[in-house]
Amino acid sequence: MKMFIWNILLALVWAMLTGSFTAGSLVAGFIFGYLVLAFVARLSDQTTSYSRKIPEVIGFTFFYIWELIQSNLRVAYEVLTPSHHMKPGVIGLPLDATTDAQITMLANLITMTPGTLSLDVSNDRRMLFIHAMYIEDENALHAELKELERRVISLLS
Amino acid sequence: MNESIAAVILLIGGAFVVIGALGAVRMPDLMLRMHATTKAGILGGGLVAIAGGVFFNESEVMVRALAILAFVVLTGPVAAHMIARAGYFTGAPFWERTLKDDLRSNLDKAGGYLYSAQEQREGKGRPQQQAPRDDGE
Amino acid sequence: MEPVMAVVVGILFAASIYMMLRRSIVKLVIGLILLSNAANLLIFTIGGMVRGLPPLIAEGDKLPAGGWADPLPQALILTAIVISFGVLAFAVVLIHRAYEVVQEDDLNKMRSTDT
Amino acid sequence: MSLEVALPIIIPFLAGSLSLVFYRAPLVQRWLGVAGTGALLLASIVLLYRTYTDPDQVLSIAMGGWPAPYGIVLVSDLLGAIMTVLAGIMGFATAVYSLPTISRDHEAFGYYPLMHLLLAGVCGAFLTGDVFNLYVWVEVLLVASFALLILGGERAQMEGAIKYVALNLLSSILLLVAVGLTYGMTGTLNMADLVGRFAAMENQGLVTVVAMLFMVSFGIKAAAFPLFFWLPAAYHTPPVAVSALFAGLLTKVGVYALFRFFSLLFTQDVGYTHEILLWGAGFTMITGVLGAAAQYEFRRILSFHIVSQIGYMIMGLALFSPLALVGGVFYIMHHIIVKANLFLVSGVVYFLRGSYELKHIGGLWRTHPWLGLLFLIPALSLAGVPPLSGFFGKYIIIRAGVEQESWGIVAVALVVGLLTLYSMIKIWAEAFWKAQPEEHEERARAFEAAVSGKRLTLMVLPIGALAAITVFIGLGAQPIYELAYAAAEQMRDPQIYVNAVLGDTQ
Amino acid sequence: MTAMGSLILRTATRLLLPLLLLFSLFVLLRGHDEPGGGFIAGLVGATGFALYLFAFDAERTRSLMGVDPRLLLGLGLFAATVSGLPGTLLGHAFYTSLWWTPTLPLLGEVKLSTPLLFDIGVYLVVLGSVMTIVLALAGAEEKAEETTWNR
Amino acid sequence: MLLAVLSGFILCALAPWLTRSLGDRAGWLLAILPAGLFAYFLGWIPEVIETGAVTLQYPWIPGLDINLSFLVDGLSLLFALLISGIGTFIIIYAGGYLHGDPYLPRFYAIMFAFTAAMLGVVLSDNLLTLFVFWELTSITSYLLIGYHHEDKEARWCALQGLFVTVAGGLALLAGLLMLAVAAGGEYTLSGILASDGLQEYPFYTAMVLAILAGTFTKSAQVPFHFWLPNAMAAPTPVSAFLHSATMVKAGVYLMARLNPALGGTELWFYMLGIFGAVTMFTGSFMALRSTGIKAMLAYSTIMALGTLTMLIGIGTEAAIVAAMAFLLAHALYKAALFMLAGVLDHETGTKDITRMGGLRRAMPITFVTACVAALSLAGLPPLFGFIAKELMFEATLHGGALTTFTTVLALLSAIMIMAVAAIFALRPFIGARTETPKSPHEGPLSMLIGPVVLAALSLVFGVAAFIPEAALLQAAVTAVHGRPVDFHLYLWHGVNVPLLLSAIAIVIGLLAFRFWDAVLAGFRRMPFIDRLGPERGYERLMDGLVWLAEWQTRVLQNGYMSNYIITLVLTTVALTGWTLFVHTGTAIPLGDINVRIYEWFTVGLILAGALFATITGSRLTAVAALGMAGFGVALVFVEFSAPDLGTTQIMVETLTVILLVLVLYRLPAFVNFSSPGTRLRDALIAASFGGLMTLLILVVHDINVAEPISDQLVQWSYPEGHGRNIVNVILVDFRALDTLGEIFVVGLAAIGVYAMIQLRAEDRRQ
Amino acid sequence: MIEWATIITLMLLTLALALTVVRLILGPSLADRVVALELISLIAVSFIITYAIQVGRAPFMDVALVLALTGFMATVGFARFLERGGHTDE
Ligand code: NA
Ligand code: NA
Repeated sequence: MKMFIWNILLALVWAMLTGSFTAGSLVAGFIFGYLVLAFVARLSDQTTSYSRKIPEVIGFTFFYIWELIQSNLRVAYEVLTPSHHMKPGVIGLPLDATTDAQITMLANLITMTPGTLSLDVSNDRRMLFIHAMYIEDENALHAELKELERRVISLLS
Repeated sequence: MNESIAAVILLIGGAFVVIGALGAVRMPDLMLRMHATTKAGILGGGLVAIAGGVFFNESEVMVRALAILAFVVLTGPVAAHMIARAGYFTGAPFWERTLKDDLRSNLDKAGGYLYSAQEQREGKGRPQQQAPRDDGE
Repeated sequence: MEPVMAVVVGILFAASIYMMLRRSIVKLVIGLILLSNAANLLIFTIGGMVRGLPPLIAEGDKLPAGGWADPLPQALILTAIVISFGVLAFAVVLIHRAYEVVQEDDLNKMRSTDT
Repeated sequence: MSLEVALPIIIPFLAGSLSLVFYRAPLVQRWLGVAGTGALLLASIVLLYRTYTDPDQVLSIAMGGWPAPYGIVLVSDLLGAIMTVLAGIMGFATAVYSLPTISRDHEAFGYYPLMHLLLAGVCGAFLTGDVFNLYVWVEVLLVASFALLILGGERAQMEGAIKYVALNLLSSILLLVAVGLTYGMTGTLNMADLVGRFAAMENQGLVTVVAMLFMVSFGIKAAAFPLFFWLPAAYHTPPVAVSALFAGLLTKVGVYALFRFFSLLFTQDVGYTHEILLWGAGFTMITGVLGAAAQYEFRRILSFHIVSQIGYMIMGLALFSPLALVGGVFYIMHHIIVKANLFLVSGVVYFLRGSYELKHIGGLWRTHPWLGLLFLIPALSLAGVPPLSGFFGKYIIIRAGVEQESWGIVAVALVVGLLTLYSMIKIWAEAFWKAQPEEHEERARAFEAAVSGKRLTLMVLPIGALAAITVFIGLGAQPIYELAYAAAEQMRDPQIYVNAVLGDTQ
Repeated sequence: MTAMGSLILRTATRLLLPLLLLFSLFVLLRGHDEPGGGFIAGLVGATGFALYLFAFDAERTRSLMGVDPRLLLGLGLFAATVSGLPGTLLGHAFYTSLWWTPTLPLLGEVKLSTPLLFDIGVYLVVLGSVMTIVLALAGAEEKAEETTWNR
Repeated sequence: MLLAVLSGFILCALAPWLTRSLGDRAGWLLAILPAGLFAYFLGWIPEVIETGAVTLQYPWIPGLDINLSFLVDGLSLLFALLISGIGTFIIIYAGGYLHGDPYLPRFYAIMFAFTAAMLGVVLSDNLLTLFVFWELTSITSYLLIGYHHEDKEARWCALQGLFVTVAGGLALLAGLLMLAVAAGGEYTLSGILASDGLQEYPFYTAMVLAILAGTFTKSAQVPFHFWLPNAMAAPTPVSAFLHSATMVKAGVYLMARLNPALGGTELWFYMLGIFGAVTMFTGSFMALRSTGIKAMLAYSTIMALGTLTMLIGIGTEAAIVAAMAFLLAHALYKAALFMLAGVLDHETGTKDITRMGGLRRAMPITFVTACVAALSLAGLPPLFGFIAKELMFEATLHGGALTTFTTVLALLSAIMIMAVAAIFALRPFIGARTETPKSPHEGPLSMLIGPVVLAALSLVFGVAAFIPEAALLQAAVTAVHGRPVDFHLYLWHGVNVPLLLSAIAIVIGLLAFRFWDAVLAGFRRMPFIDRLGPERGYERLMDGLVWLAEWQTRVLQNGYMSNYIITLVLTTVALTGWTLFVHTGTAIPLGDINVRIYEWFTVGLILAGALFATITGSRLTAVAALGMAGFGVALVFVEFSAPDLGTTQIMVETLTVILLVLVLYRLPAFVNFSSPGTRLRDALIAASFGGLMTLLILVVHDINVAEPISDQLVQWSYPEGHGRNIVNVILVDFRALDTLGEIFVVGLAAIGVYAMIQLRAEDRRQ
Repeated sequence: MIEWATIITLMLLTLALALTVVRLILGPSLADRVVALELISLIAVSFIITYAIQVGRAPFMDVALVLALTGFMATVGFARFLERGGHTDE
C-alpha cells in the first residue's frame, strides 16, 4: 500500500515534469514510477517504512518556508550591520525523536531556523549537536528547539 | 501583471543572494559563514526560481520552477549539514568569541564515535553495541 | 564578444600548458582538464557567439523563431566534452594509480621507461 | 545502399560490445576475439575488392541517409581500403596470438573488448570522410590503447602510460582545435566538400596555417620528429600482443591521416608544406634509427625503429611525386606487417627465454632454428634486404628521390637503411647466435619448460602467416605495386574522391 | 568522521534517489525535443547512485543496482550499435532512422524510433561507465581503509 | 635459365632435409645440382660464341622495371661456369670438412642460397634484379662467415663483412638508380650498354663514385679491404668459395660489366687504376706478413682483386685480355689452395703455417697439388697463372699515365707473391717434422678431389691455352671491352720485358722465401702497421655510432616529461606561428568588442578559476578553482545560446570534481619542484602557445562563411529528423556516428579505469 | 520593468559571484572553499533563471534544474572526502 502511494506520487511528479496532466502522461508516469520503485524497492523495507509520511512532509514544507524567511532576515541583519553581535557556540540537544525521518526533518528545520545549524547526530541517535549564533539564553533556545521537535514528531508519527 | 510580480520577486531573490555572498565574505568562521550562505542562498535561489515560473506563466515552466525550489530547499540543509560536520571534524577553527562547544567532549575521534551526553552519563566508555543504523534494519 | 573570448581562451591554453610543465602529476592532470576546456571554448568562439537564440524549435514551428545560433559547433563541443570527460577520468585514475605504485608525485622521477 | 563500407567499423563494435556483455565468460570472449577479427578481415578484404573493382574506385556511403556534405560519410578509396585490410590482418593475427599469450587476469579485465574497440577506432579513422568524425575515431582508438597499455598495473606501464596519455591528449586537442578552425573557416566538415571550400578561400595562407596544426597533431600520432617521445617511452611496456598491435597500427593512423590531408586537402602550397614534411621525414629516420642503436632491449629497439620507419613513409608523401606516393603506400603496407611480426617474435623469444634484454638471452639459433628463420624474414625485410617486402618500399621511395634529385634525403634514407640492418643484426647476433649467458640460464630454462607445444604453435601460426605475407609482398610485388599505384593515382587527383563523395549523393 | 557516516544524508538520499532516477528517465525521453538526451540523463542517473554511494557504501550501492555496471555498459554499447542496423534491413544506409508512432491505449501517441534506441544505449553506457568508475574507486578506497583498520 | 638461377633457392629449402636423411653422403648427392648447372652453362657456350650475347626475360614486377631478365654473354658465362664448377667441388668438400657437424644441414641450405644469389648477380640483365642478388650474397655470406657463431670473434667478423658490403651495396643502389635515370629510364644492362650519353649525365661523377663504392667494398679494394681477411672466420669451404669464384668477384664482375658504358673517362681510369694497384700491392705485402695459412691466402686474394680492378681501369685491349685470363687463373688456383689449406688445418689442427713442417710424407697428394696450385699463384710456367701474369705485365707497361706507377707496384707484388707461393707450397711439407695438435694423415677423397682437379686444370689450361681462349675468354673479353678483340694466348711468347720482370720477381721472391723468418722478424719490429689500417677507422666509426646514438637518446628521449611537452608546444608554435606570420603579417582583425557587464563577470570567473588553479599551493583548492572555472564556462554556454552545452558542462564538471576528490584522497600535497627561472621560462612558453591560439581565433573569426552545412541541418531538424532540439537531432541522427564513437570512448575509459583499480600488480605479487 | 529587474538582478548576482570568489580564494580551509563553491553553483542557478527571463527562453530553466542537482553532489563529494580524512594540505 505504501508503495502504491509512492507510485502515485511519482506519477504526479512525472506529470508535473512533462507539464501535461493528461491521462496518458499520468499512466506513463505511473509506469515509470513503478519501474523506479520496483528497482529501488529491492532494498524495500527502508523505502516503505516512512513512505506514508511523505504527504505530511510536503504539507510541512510551507511551515519550512516560513521559517526560512524569518531566519534570513535575522542573518541579513547580522551580515549587513558593520559589527558582529553574535555569541556563537555548539550545544547538544537531547532527542525525543526516534525515527530517521523525524531526526532528519528536525535537523534540516533547525538548519533553516534563525541562527542555528545542525552539525551531527550522536551514534546512539539520542542527541543532536547544533551550532547556534546566539547562545546567551541557552534555555530559551533549548525550549524553542524542543517545541520544534514536538511539532515534527507529531507530524511524522 | 505577471511581469511586475516576477520582477519584484526576482529583485528580492537577487538581494538575498548578495546578502548570502556578503555573509560568506564577512563572517568570521566557517560555521557562521554557513549560517549566512545556507539561509540566504536557499531563499534567494528559491525566489529567483519562483520569479522564473511566474514570468513565463506556463504550467510546464512553473513546475520546473517549483522543482528547482523544492530541490534547493531539500538539498540545501543536507549539504550544509555535510560541510559543517566535515568542517568540524577536520578542525576548521572557531571564531575566538565562540562561547562553548558541547560536541568536543562527546567525540571519540580515534574510535570514530560520537557519544550522546546521556550515553556519557551512563558511563559507557565504549558503545556496547552499534546502534541500529536506521529504522529499516 | 569574440575578441574577448579569444583572449580568455588564450589565457586558458597558457594556464594549462604552464600547469603541464610543472612536474607534478596532479598539476599535469589539472593542466589537461584546463586544456580541454580551452579547446571547447575555442570552437565555441569560432562558431560565432550569439545571445539568446538557442537552436530549439518551439512546438508548432519548423524553424527556431528569430534565428538561431549555429547548432553544429554545439554538437561538436558536446561530443568533445564527453570524450574529454572519458579521457580525463582515465587520466585522473592513472595518476592515482601511478602515485600508488611509484609513490612519487614528481614526473622527473618517472623516467625508468625512457632511460 | 550497401553496408560494406560500414562493416569494418560495425563488426568490431558488435564484437567488442558483446565481449563486454559476456564479461564473465572468458571462453566466449576468446571465441569472439578470433571470430570477430576474422570477420573483420573478411569484410575488409571484400571492401578492398569492391573498391578496386568499382568504376570510380571510391565507395562512399552517407550515414543515416543524410547526404554529403551534411551528414557523415564513410568513404572507402583505395588508400582507406588498403589500410582497413591491413587493420584486419593485424587484428586477426593478434587475436590468434593473444590466445596463448594473454593472461587470465588480462582477459578478465577487458583485454578482448579493448582489442576490438581499438580496431574499430582504427578502421573508423581509415574510412571516415569527415574531419570531426576522424577526431572521434582517433579518440576511440587512443582510449582503447590507453586501457590496453596499463593492463597489468606494473610500474613501467604506469610511467610509460602517463607520458603516452599526456602527449597524445595534447595531440588530440591540437586536432580538435584544427577541426574547429576548419569549420570556422569553411562551414563544413566533409573532406570532399572541404577541397572545394578551401580552394575558394580568399586567404590561401590561412589554409596553410591550419594545415600546420593538422601536421603537428598527426605528426605526434605518427611519432615523427620531434614529436615522437611518447612512443619509445611506452611501447615496450604492455603485453607483447598489445605492443604488436600498437606497433602495426597506431602510428599508421597518424601516417594515414598525413597522407589523407596532405594529398587531398592541403596541396595548395606543396613547396612549403611538403618541404617541411621532408625535413621532418629525414630527421625522423635518423633520430629513430640512432635511438634504436643505443638500445639493448628487444622491444625498445623495435620501438625506436617504428619511429625511423615512419620517416620513410613521410618521405614518400613529402616528395609527392606519383612514384613517391606509391612508395609511401607500399611502405606502409610492408611496415605494418613486418613490424608487428617482429614484436610477435619478440614475444616468443620472451616466452622461451624469460627476458627481452638482449644481454640476458641467447642460443636460439642453436635450439630453435625455425624461429631464427621467422625472425630473419621480417627483420631483414625491415632493413630493406631484397627481395623481401621492405626492399621494394625503400627502393621505390629512393628511386623517386633520385628521379627528383633530392640527394640529401636519398642519402639519409640509404644510411638509415644500413643502420636498421645494424640493429636487426644486433638482435640476431645477441639473441640467436650468441650462446645463452650462463647467469640467466636458469630463468631461461624455466620459461622454456613452461611453454607447451600447443601454446607455442598458436604463437607461431600468426608469425608464420605474417612472414608468408612479407615474402609474398616481396616476391609477388607486382600486384601490390599495382594496388599502391592506383591508390597513389587517386591521391594525386583529389577530384576523383570529391566527385565520388559529392557527386553520388547530391 | 564517525564511522557510520551521516544519518541525515542517508535519510535524504532515500528520498532523493527515486526522484533522481525518475528525473533521469524524463530527461532521456524528451531530449530529442528539448535540452537533455541520453548523455545528460545518464549522468543524472549516475548522480543518483553516486549520492547513494556517498551516503552508504560501495557494497550496498552495488547491491542496489543489482547488475554489474559493466554489463550495463556492454548492453548500452550493443544497443547503440545495433540501433543502426534496422535501417539497413530495409535497404537504407547504416544509421538511417526509423520512426514508429503507434497509438497505445491510455498512453496516447508514443514516439518510438531508432534514435530513441540509440539514446537509450547512450544512457546505459553513461550510467554504466560512470558507475563502473565510481564504484571501483570507492570500493578500492573502502578496501584500503579496511586494511588500515585491521592493522 | 630462370630455373637454373633459382634452383639453388629451391634446393636451399630441401637441403637440410636431404642432409639429415642422407647423412655422410649428402655432399656427393647435393653436388649434382651445381654439377648439373655447370653442364647446363657449358651447353650455352656455342650459342654465345655465335651470337655474342643472349637476353632472356621473365616478368616479375614490370611496373617497377624489375624483371627477371638475364644477359648471357662471355663474361656472365665465364662467371657462371666458375661459380657452378667450383661450387660442385666445394659442396663435396664441405661434406668431408664439416663431417658430423650439427649445423651441416643449415650450412648447405645457406650455401645453396648463396650460390644461387651469386649466379643471379652475374647473369642478371636487370639492374635491380642484379642488386637483389647482390644484397642476397651479402646476407648469405654473413650467415656463412658467422658459422661458428657462438664465438664472439666470428660474430664480429661476420658483422664487419656485412656492414661494409651492405654499406657499399646501398651506395650501389643509388648509383644504379642514377645510371638508369642517366640512361633515360633504362633498367637493363643490355639497354644501358647500348645507350649513349651516360657520360653527359650531370651527376656522372657522383654516379660513378656511388657504383664504385659498391664494387670496391664488395671486392675488398683498399681502403675497404679489411673485412676480407676477417671473413676467414668462416669454415674453409666457405672461404674457398668466397675468395675464388664468388662474393668478392662480384665487384670485379660489375666493374667489368659496366666498363663499356662507364669506362674511358679519366675518373674511371684513375679511380680503378690507382685503387686497384694500391690494393694489389697492399694485398701481397700483407700476405707476406701473415703466418696464418688462411690469412696468407686471403691477402693474396686482395692482391688478385686489386690486379683485376687495375686492369679494368687501364682498359686497353691488352689489359682486358689480361684481366679475363687472370680472373680464370686466380679462380682455379685460389679455390685449390684454400681447399688444401683446409685439408692441412683439418688434419693438423692448426692454422699457423710456422707450426707445420715435414708433412710431405704423411700427405703426399696434398703436397703435390699444393705445389702445382702455388706455381700458378706464383705465375710460373707452364701453368695458366704464368700466362695471366705475363699479360698483366704487358698491360701495365702500356698503362698510359699510370704506366710507371702500376708497373712498379705490379713487380713488387709479383716478388712478394712469389715468396708467399713458395712458403705455402714448401713450408708445411719440407724440412723436419714438427709437432702438430693432431697427428696428420692424408685427407679424405671428398676433400682432395676438388683441389686435384682444379690444380690439374691450371696445368692443362697453361699448356693448352687455346682451350679456355676459344671457349670463353674471347667472348668474355668482347663483353668487357664492348667490341671484339683479336688475341691469342701462348705459354711462350719470346723474351720480352714482361718475361724479364717475371724473372726478377722469381729470383727476389725466392730470396724472400729463403729469408722469410728474418723478413717476419722485421715486420714484427714495425707493429705500427697494425694500427695504421683502415680497420681502426671502421672501429672508430662503429664506436662513434654507438656514442652518437647514446648521446642522442640522452638528449632527446631523456624521460623528462616537461622537455617533451616543451618540444611539442614549441614545434606547434614555431610551425603554425611562423606560417601565420608569413601569411597574415601583423594585421590582426579585432572585430567588435561588444560585451555586457555580466558577461565580463562570467569571463572573470573563468579566468579567476583558471589562474587560481595554477597558482594555488593546495591541490584541493585547485580542484575547487577548476570547478569554478568550469561553472564559468557553463555560464558562457548558457549566455550564448547553448543550453545543452551548459547542462552537459555542469554535469561533467561536477563529476570531474567528484572524481578528482575521490582520487586525490591519497595523493600528496603540491610540492613546488621548480626554480623561479624555470617557472619564468615555462610561463613564456605557455604564453606563446596561448597567444598563438588567441591569434588563430581572431584571424579565423574574421572570415565570413557563406553557407555553413548547419543551415541545412536546421532546416531538416524537425521535418526530417523529427526533433525540436536541433543539437540533439544532430547528436543522435545527423551525426550519430560521432556519438557512437563518443560513448565508446566513455565505455573504454571506464573499462580502463576498472582494470587499473582492480588489477593490481602489487596484489598479484603477494 | 522586467527588463530592468533582470539587468539589476544580473548585476547583483555578478556582485555576489565576485564576493564568493573572494571567499573561495581566501579559504582558509577546504570546507570554506566548498561552501563558496556551493554558493557559486547556487548563484549560477539564479543567474541562469534570470537570464532565461531576460531572453524569454524557458528551456534554460532546465539547465538551472540540473545545476541545482549537481551543485549538491559536488558538495557532498567534498564532504565525503573531508570526512574520510584525506589530506587537506591547507
Ligand atoms: Na541533447
Ligand atoms: Na556529435
